[in-house]
Amino acid sequence: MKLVSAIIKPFKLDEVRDALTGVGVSGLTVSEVKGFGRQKGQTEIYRGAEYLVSFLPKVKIEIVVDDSQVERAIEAIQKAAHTGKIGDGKIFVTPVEQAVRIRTGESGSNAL
Amino acid sequence: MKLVSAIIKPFKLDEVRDALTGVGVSGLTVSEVKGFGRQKGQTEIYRGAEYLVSFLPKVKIEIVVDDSQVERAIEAIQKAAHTGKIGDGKIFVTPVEQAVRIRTGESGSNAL
Amino acid sequence: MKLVSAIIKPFKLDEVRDALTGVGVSGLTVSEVKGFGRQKGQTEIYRGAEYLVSFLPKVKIEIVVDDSQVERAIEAIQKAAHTGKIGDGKIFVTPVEQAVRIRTGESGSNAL
Amino acid sequence: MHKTVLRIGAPLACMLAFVPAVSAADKPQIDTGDTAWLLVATVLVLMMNIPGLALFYAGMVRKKNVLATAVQAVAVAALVTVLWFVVGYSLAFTDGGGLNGIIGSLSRAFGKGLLGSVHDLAKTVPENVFLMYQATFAVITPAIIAGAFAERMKFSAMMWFMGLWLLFVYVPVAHWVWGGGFLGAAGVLDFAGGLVVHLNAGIAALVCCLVMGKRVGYGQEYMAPHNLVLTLIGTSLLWVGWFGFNAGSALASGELAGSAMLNTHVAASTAALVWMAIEWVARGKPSVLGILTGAVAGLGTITPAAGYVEPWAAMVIGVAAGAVCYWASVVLKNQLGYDDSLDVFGVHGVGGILGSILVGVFATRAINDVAKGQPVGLVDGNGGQILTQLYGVAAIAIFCGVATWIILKIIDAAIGLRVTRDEEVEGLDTALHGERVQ
Amino acid sequence: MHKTVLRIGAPLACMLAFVPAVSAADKPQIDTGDTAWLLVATVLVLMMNIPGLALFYAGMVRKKNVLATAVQAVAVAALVTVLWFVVGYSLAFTDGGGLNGIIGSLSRAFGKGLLGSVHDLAKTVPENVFLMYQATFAVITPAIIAGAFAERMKFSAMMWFMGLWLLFVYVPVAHWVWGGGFLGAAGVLDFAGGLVVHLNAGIAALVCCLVMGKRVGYGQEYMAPHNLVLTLIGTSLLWVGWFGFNAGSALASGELAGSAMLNTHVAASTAALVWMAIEWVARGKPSVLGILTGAVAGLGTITPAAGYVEPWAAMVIGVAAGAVCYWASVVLKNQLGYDDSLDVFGVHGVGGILGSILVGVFATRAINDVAKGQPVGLVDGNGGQILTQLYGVAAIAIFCGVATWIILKIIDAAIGLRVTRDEEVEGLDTALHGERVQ
Amino acid sequence: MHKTVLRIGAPLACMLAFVPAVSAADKPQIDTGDTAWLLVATVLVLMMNIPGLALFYAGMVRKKNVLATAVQAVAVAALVTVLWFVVGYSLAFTDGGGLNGIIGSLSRAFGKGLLGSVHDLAKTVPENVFLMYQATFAVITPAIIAGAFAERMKFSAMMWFMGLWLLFVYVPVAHWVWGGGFLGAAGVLDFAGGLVVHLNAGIAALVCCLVMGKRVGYGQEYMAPHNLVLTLIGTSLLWVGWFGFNAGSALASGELAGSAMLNTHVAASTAALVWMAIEWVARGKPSVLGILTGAVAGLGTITPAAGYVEPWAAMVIGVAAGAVCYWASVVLKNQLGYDDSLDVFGVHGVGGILGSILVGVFATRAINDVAKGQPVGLVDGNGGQILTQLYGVAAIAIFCGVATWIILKIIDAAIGLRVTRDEEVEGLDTALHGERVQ
Ligand SMILES: Nc1ncnc2c1ncn2[C@@H]1O[C@H](COP(=O)(O)OP(=O)(O)O)[C@@H](O)[C@H]1O
Ligand SMILES: Nc1ncnc2c1ncn2[C@@H]1O[C@H](COP(=O)(O)OP(=O)(O)O)[C@@H](O)[C@H]1O
Ligand SMILES: Nc1ncnc2c1ncn2[C@@H]1O[C@H](COP(=O)(O)OP(=O)(O)O)[C@@H](O)[C@H]1O
Repeated sequence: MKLVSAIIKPFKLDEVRDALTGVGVSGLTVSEVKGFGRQKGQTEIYRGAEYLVSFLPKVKIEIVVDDSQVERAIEAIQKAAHTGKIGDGKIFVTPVEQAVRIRTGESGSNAL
Repeated sequence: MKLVSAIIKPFKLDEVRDALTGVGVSGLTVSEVKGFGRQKGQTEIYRGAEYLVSFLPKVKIEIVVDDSQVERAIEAIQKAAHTGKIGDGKIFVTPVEQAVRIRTGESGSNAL
Repeated sequence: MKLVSAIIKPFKLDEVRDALTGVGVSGLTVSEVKGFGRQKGQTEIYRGAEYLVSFLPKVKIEIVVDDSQVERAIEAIQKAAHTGKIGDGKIFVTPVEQAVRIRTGESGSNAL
Repeated sequence: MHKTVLRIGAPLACMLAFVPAVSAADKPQIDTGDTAWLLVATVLVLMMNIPGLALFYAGMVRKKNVLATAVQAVAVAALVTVLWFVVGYSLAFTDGGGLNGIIGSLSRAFGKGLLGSVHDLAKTVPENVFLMYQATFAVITPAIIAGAFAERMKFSAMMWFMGLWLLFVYVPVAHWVWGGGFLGAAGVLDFAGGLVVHLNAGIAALVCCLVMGKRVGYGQEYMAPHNLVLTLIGTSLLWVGWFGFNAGSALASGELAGSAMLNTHVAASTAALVWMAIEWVARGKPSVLGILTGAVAGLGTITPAAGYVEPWAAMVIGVAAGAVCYWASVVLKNQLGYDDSLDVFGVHGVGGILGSILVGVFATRAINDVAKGQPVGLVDGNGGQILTQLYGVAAIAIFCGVATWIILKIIDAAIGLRVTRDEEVEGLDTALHGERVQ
Repeated sequence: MHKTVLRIGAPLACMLAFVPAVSAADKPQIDTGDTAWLLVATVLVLMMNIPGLALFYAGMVRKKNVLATAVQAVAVAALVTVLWFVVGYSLAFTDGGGLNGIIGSLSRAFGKGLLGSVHDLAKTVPENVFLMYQATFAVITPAIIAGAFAERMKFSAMMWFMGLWLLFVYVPVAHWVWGGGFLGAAGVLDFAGGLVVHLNAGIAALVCCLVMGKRVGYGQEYMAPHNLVLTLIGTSLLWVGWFGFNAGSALASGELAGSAMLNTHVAASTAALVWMAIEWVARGKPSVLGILTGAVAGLGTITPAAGYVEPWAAMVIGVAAGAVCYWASVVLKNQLGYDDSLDVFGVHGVGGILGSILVGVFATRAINDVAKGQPVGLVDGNGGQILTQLYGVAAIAIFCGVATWIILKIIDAAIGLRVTRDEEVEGLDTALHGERVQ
Repeated sequence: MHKTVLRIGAPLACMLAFVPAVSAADKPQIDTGDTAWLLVATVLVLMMNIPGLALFYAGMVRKKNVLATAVQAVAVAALVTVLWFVVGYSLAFTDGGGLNGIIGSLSRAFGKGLLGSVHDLAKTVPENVFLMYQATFAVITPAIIAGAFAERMKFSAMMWFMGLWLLFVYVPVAHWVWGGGFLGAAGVLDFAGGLVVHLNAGIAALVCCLVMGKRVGYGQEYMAPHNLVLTLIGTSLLWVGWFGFNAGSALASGELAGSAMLNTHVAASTAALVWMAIEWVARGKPSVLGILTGAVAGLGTITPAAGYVEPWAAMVIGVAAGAVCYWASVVLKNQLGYDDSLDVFGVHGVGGILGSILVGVFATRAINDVAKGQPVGLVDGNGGQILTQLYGVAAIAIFCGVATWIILKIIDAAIGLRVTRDEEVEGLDTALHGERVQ
């Protein structure tokens, strides 16, 4: 099993979720994060004090999938989250050794 | 060392924390997340516009523990977070290669 | 590639970001989390009801870097986030198998 | 506001009778109690707008647009106040001579000649207080429209629109109904602004929706109100402030003000309960937004009738308001498919029309003897008043609709009405004002 | 509100003396200044409830219950207004003939006969204004109770409870004290509602806590107020609105209103400082919630006394309010172990009892000559007034306690009082209203 | 407030003329309308402070300091009210005999002798109402200062500072200008507090910044306002409440109150638009905070002039306010480098000075015949008034600056002014009050 994490633009969340369910991913977990990268932030001005807000709002999606699903999931995310403008985000894949469904105690792929 | 991540129902947080400290886990990190899965979301209605809110509030707990503690931690979480209803959540285990305590510079198991 | 996660005190965020860009890290993702550990929480009192708030506000930084950069990144974080008081936080390193830049489809180190 | 002030045993009258030496004939007799009430009513109506309306709307948008939505009411207050003082009041409330059917004169431009004067509609109150009171009506009417195009209009275009709409729509319509123009002369009754304020703003809102199109993602994305606590505060301040709006429109402190206040409160409460009940039955749950919207619908609908009808009739009007505005905002809007972000047409426009017609049904000389002893509305035996009211509704709706359309088209051609798609997605707070709520 | 209006050199009096021809004997003499003040006081007391009380409570609950808590005050305002207009006012404030000791008549049901009339308690103000002013008291009293069962009552049960409690508890008690009933006749003094409003709501709140039981997780889970900024706004609006409550209860604009306002402000300020000081010493830190609660305790406690005592006595009452209500809310509640979510009993109930007794101590004819020149309270030399006050406290506490208990039991049997455990855990905003704050 | 009340055909006057028998000579003639307006104005000015100012400031700080910032206005209200009642009012507003140029007497301490009395400045209103009205000014002036040292002062030090500053700075300055002291005698004009309130608070604020130093991280860390919705609510309540402040300062209900209200509204609106326009040109975007700050600058600047100038002059004053306060808060502050957290000096101090000088330019007997028919300001032909005004500005600025500095130094030596660095980093809500907003 792998954990596929994707950092995307917030307004793409619904599209990415739909794309993922489209390729058979049945569950995902989302968090609000702030990203720093090539995309430049905004300047805010308050009574003459300027702030360069370098952190931009992003959304992180985490899905744990069977090894066999990884490629499809990455593809689905990339397509749905793509706008072609700087700041579209990243996808990272890390290994998962074990998974448990709390409700039933099932583990491994059955837990997903 | 392993990273044990658990996605649970928010109101179970205090019980899970107590269970984990009960089995010797001395630190944990928590984030508010939104989950999508088998559990169906709520319908919200605003002046005739219906929204199916498919993302539900969940809490993600992350603990890094010694390999020897993994099983006990999983068990503790599963027991404490269990309600038996859909949406109880998941536990995932991933490998950790290194850990450092910022205050002291200690590393490995000593850092936990 | 590795994922370096650091849990730090919130007011250290800007310093850590600067330290990381100083050692060549070009992107990072930040989330607000709550931490539980050795550092003891605060007591809040509301009309005679006392609450020990054991979770403290922390910030989690995640960076994915080339293997060669891991040591430098850890060092940079540790130096910048250090106050010497309990609760300074932890750094964890986990393996990353793949990385994709959504905008271009580049993968591996090029995606970072 | 066309009305005779019913005051029992008025002290002024008796003083005048006994003190002819004070040359009372030339100097207006200011009543400190009436003036105190109008000063306060002015405060209340301004409070309806800032922060009332600002919060009412701000709570219903998405978080990324909360500041941009709320600040509209403030910026409009500033702009309209200046325009009103410079020419608006004068054009609306003075005698226009030959053109008086259509528009007033410039004789009070820049507040000229206010000192020592009273307006004919409020003879016991200094005219500068009357100007201020009317200023708050002029402020809130365009500000109401802003709910229709929330989350997508440029700030610059909004300011141009508000200024032009005030001068070319609000000012003439106020003159027609209250300032001596042809609708007032024809006997159209509008106690506190069912036609001038609510219908007028509602029609303009509908035209704005149609001209500007829907928000990006409308009907697909999650656009639920981000913080109804703000909307609840806003509704509450609208409610309490509306006593200044309706009871203040008696333009004196006395029984008529009391009638208007009682009617306002009963209608708002009834409409809130009716909306709640319908939703409870139809949807299984009474929503907070529904209860709040019902109250506002009741307040808007009773406005033209507040000082003309008996309180039992206010209750009937409240029932009608709750049911009809619910249908307009929930059923009709979805069928027609326009995107009136915050339901300005469904609540204010429909409520204004409904209330203005019901004035023709329920107005009675027992409350306000505007026809000098003759029957006033249908309940008095004068069914014709309903037609007179319909005439007023039609005249203003058509004029406002056309004029609003022209103003929008001109602004669109000149500088564009909408923000870019990217700005809309990003959110107006940062895009237009460089600020955000954390 | 049992009081003689002290007005120095009243203009009306002198006018009447010189103008007998106006047939002043039959027609009530409306004073525009008194009427203006009552119109405004009505606005202020409604604002205390929405948004004041709504926010005061909403800030103290957990975020998942904020909308459900805030909307209670709005829904109660709508419901009570209608009931008050239909029968409540009439039963409370008219002469009940043979039953007058207990209850009034239906002669003013549906606002019948209001026109051209004044109420005996406010002879210079149109009766429809008096009805509206009293409506706001009828609204806020049940709304105060809602803090006791916050975060666990069904919305439907809440609405039934509020309606029944209004008719079967508030209305008779208001009649007993202010409307001509047996307590007023026995000389019980309650200037603005220490008995009728605060004690009454406080006792009902206590019964609600006992009948309904504790919240799930009470004493174990983190239930700290989620946003005290809301509570601070609410307290502030309660404070400023309370001037309408207490100074408005003079039912005229003049020196007595001034005395009531000054006493109110001094007592609130003193109690806030006292609560702050006690907490600072006892806990090491003065909490924001403590300062706010102290102010509300002072406001509640001075209410029955506001128009009877000298301002130095208001300061003494403020000290007592801060200390005693602190003890009741912080010490006593924890010892007894009931879950009064937002301390309605500890603040309003205890404050109401305390203030009502202290009226017997500090009331003086120098401020309000209610006994026609005879001594009023202990400071005037009439210690018996304390017993009279205790009689009023006991009568209302017992009646209210029993009646509230019966109403709750009936509703519980019929439809159940509490939400399910799952709904309580999920939060009332989504469970009851299908909405939430983001 | 030094002014003759312009009332046209005043009913009191004519009654006195015809009814000598009522022994009008000894008993003050209370006017119910004037009294009603002052009662309301009192409510409005208190509402400016809580929740107005509390929210205005709370929205601009970082989230970790929101409660600590907001509660300052509440705690100051409580403290100042008590001090004002005990000695403050008496020292400020009674005749000090031989010392009258400098300070009043203790004859009204603890509200002694209020009953049946009126103050010379408001002869138709009970003195207890006048005391209450003035109490709200005494409350808000120190509360304004708190914006300067927000996010870093100890709560205990803040309370000591406020109490001492009230007694040793506000009270004498109020006496000098309004209470019979040397500045009023010298002809210095200050209608509603440009000198006594805004300049005074602004200078104190500047001294506080200089003595206390900058916030940790100032100029490096992100310190943007965390929630401008709160600031928008606060500004709105300041705006509507300011009508009580300025129009209430007419101390009667009539045309002068109307003039003050109109001037206030026009100046605020104009200044908001000017600040918006400057920022739009200079920065590319009109910020919400800018529009709000512009309005407050306009309100502060018109304050000393509100009841002396014609409305066109109010518009000119609004333009000056927007431009000059923008420059002071945005350009000058950054050049000088002090950390005035919420720009108290730039907005209130500079606005107070500017407005007080412009009184000398625009004051006219047409609005307020304070010089008994002689020319008042430069527009009337009396350029010397500008010098008189400058004299007032200088006297108060110097006294206030020195006295504030001494008070701060004493408190710093005794208990320390600032929280520790760790507490400042942690946030004042938890550090000082053990509470936080979730
Ligand atoms: N090395 C990294 N580790 C973790 N997160 C990263 C990294 N680089 C970028 N990100 C995340 O991806 C987001 C987008 O990256 P950015 O460099 O702005 O543009 P792009 O995705 O087009 O390369 C960032 O805001 C940040 O959240
Ligand atoms: N494949 C997955 N990857 C990541 N998170 C998941 C995955 N499946 C479920 N989750 C998380 O677990 C939560 C519970 O899952 P759900 O399918 O609703 O019920 P259950 O836990 O009973 O199987 C989801 O809300 C989501 O946050
Ligand atoms: N085993 C762990 N797994 C995950 N997070 C941890 C763990 N131990 C500590 N943390 C995180 O690190 C933070 C700091 O830890 P703490 O024990 O308080 O102090 P220190 O960092 O000085 O050891 C905690 O608040 C928590 O967020």
